[in-house]
Amino acid sequence: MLPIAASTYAPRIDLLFWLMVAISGAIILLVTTLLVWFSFKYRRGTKAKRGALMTRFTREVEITWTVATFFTFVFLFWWGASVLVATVPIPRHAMEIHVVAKQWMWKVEHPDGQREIDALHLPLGVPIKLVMTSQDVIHSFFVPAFRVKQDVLPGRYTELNFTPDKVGTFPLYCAEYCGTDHSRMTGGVVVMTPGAYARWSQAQPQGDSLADRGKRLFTQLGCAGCHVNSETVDAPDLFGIYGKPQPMTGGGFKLADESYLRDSIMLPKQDVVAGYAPIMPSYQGVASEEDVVELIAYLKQSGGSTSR
Amino acid sequence: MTQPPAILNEPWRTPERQQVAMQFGIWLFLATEALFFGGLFLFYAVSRFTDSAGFEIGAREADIWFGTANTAVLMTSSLTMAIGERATKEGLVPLARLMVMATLALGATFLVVKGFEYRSDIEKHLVPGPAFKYAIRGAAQFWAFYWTATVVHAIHLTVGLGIVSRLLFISKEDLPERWTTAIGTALYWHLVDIVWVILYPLLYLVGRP
Amino acid sequence: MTVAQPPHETTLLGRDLGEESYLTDGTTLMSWLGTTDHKRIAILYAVGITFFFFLGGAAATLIRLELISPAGRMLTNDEYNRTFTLHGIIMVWFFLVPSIPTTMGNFVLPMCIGAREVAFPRINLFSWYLFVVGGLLTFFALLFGGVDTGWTFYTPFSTNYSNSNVLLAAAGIFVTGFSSIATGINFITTIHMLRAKGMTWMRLPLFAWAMYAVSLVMVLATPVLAITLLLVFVERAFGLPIFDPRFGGDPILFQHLFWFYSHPAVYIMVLPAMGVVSEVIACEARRRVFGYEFMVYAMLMIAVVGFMVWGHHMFVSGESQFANLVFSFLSFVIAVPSAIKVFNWTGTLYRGQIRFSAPMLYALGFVGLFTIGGLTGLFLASVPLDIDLTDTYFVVAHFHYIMVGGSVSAFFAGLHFWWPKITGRLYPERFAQFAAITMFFGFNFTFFPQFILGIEGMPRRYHLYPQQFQALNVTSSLGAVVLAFAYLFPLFYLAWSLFRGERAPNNPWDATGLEWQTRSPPPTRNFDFDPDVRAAPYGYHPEHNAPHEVSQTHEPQTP
Amino acid sequence: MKPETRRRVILAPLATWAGLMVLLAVTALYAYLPSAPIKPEVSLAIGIAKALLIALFFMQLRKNASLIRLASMAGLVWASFLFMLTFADLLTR
Repeated sequence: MLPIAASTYAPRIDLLFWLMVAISGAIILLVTTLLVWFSFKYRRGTKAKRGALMTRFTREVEITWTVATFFTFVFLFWWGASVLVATVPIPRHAMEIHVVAKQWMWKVEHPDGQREIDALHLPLGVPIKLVMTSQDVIHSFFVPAFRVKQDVLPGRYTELNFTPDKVGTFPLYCAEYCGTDHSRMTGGVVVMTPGAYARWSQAQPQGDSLADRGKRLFTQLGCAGCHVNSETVDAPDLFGIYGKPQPMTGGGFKLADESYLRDSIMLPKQDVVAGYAPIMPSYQGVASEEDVVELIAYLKQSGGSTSR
Repeated sequence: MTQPPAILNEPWRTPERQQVAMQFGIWLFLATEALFFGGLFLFYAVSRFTDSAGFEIGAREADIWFGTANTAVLMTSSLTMAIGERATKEGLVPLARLMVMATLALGATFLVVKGFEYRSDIEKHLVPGPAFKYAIRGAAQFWAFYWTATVVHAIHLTVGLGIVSRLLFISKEDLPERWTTAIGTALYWHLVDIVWVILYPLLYLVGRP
Repeated sequence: MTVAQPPHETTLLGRDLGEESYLTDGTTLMSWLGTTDHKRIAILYAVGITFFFFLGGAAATLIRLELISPAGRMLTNDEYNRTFTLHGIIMVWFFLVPSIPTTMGNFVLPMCIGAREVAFPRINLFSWYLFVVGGLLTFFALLFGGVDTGWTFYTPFSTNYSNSNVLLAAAGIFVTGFSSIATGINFITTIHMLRAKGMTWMRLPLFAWAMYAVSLVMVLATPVLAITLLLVFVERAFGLPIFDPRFGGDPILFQHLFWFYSHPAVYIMVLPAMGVVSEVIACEARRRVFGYEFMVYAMLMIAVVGFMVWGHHMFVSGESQFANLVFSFLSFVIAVPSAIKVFNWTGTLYRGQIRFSAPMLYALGFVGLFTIGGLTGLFLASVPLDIDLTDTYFVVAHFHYIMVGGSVSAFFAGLHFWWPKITGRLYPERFAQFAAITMFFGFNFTFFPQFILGIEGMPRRYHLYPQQFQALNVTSSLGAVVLAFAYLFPLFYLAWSLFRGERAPNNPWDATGLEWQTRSPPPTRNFDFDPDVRAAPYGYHPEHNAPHEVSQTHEPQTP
Repeated sequence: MKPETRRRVILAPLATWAGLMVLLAVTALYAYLPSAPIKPEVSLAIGIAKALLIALFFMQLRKNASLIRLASMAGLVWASFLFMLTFADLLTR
């Protein structure tokens, strides 16, 4: 019944699923047999033994099944929570793939430049970290075979971590209603052996990598004008800021992760670095989501300062 | 303390039960209003929490003088309503009618002052949208809350004026008998005042000076 | 069915009754549209929700027909989206939320606690007009092109990207919400202030307790729906950036506000059903309810804890993992009172004298289906399983098991149980039993395949689906045909019974409730005597064959 | 008018009103003190104090049946569920 388990923690989820089926089945069986048996045994006109039950007896029965149900459910909660907690820590060397959801298609960008629409090629056994955002409404990246689902929100990055461990093509759906062609926003996730994946990525049109495209955009959109040792404008140097906390005007620090860099590009007057004036123009509508993804890839890789 | 006689509605046998039931019903309605405005204040708390710097920049634009004046006007109208309600219960009809008229006048003053404040806000381009003064997210959120909350409150106040003016249409003779209606009207008016009293610090005292 | 009185000649609705009843107390249109009699308002509501039930049912039929073929050739994708939205909005706000409280609640609650009228009769009528105005607004919204956002109105789709009548539908639901609040306030005040002499809190029948719990939830949850719809209205109409991510708004804040109402709303739908089922099972099994106090505390706990569990709708929406765990734990905790109630209903059957009348069949159907619905809810309360199963047909099957298998079965149980009291006529028992059994099997036939579809990964709200899911979808659509028949059939024989049904005695079921101690149909002032309650409810005595006059107004005989 | 009724009808509400006006002045001034600590919390606390004054004295919650006092708190208790659990999500996102 369940689709094939194609990610490392799918078996754990299937185990929890069958445990829940077993416990629910037992309770349903218990209730239905009692219903049918009592209905049959105590139907009107039969000579079965009746008479009132002592209130002490009914109270004890009540308390036992209340406590029994409570502990069963808390046990199920604990088991589910432990499976969840096992999936939270992200393996450090995960392969980061950017996914941009747009009304009714999935646009995927691999770190070394390959671009795909409604398809995602993955090497077997490599932990994957999908960094996803949406250009318009809420979508949801759902691959039943990996047992993963994560809503993709506009204006924010959401992450999805899994490790495929079976070769094959698995269906990809959009699970959050997103408009007219919500049911057409599907695709395929192709898991290949590392060799096949390497051959596939070579065969892709040799577009330059995300970082290279980011470098070109860095000058094209005028970022270099201020951020690279300009005499006229006082702008923070972006060399190697990714992953380091930045001092904010008005005190406090903010970690310069993808979300912070994205917000600073789209709405710069938001969190201004200490000691600088909020003069940077907003790139909302100028830079698309893909451009922002490329700029951030560039900032992460080369640190954004060509002069040094 | 013997209650003055009151008009008995259908299912009730004694005025005391009817009056307690009516107040209980109105207080339940006020609980729904607390949740209604609770949802609105949740929006305020979330947007202030996510972007407090920008929020304060937007909030400084709110005019403190209009706000304080309006708060004073509304609290005074609460006073006149309270006196009017107590006077109706004591049977002091002229004082009661005077106080009800004073409450209506103060309520109208609040709306007029609000109108002037809206006009100056619009002139200062404080309506979130294409012509909005700031590009900062927090500021747009503050002013989205400002317009929604104050307009919803103004609607509640206008409905309150309608309910309070109903007391004036009761003839002088049977006004004392309708003291339960007066209590209900006063409860609603005091709620409108409480909502504004909570709104005042949220709108006007953020990030001063 | 004990036939107490010889059948009179058949004329319209009680005119030939000889004695006056609330039906003969004024027959002009104005006497109905201007009535403040809680019984007549109940019938006005019954007309309204029957219309909306079959309107929503028509949309459901369209959806099932559409899903027969994977390519879905009957409707375009936009029409399909508007059809399932219509089905959602109409069924949730215009049938399930008002169904039992406004019809049976309005009719039976005052009588079963011995009151002459609800606390605020005029507000009761005003709530019906709010329901009608809200219904018309939403009906016009759906007529002039419908809404394509789903009944959940998720932003930013509903505010910026949908070009359908979201504003009109939001206004309609906003108005109907106040009808729900007014009914809630009315019931709470009635139960607190208008109980008959001797009717202490622990002597209240469980139906009255259910109305009290559901009124608490209606009064305290609906205002948050009102503010949420108002914020969507303001953002869509005036462009104020409340939930707009481009200006820092948070779509997840909308989901928090929406589900803070919408999860308690599912308890608004199921709590009255629990009250009806407790009454019917106790009466038809001739047994005291097993653990009366536990049933009361379970209902109140569901009403209160129901407000703290809404996050399980948002496990994958980008909520923090900590919040996921908190909501998951609270969702498991609230499953306990529901489990207790199921065990207590089963316990009530023990040592009873069970008769399988139509209401009893519906009630036993409710217990079975509600158990399955509740337990599949446990799957969705556990975070890792919810990540796999949410937004698939597993969720669709889960909530249909509770809302349709549970609430609608209980609605039919109550409708048949109180039909003699409301109309003074007896419905044809054989037909009703057949309808109940057909509904049970038709329902399972329709919705059990959807559990398997969900496990296999078929997402919700899909107009086209892969070929592998077709077999189960066709099965489900076939089941829907049987279910549709099971819902339409009562419409005919109940209508027939209005004119041709036998005259109903005062207490056809020999039930102990106060409402059965007065005439059926009851006089406008409910009782010809002042009820003086001396016993707890459900004083049934299976040993000495249930003496005819078993009522709360009699001294409790030795059990 | 007897002094007793004068006290109950006019003077008691007047005293409450005076209290409200004083609190209004305090909260407005406090907001403008240049280096005053925790301004948002204090201004909100004074706002709640004013609301309590109105509820207890103008709306006579103190002299009312306990049923009514319970009803008046129900709305706030339920609203606290909404705030606490929404911020449980927001603070740990």
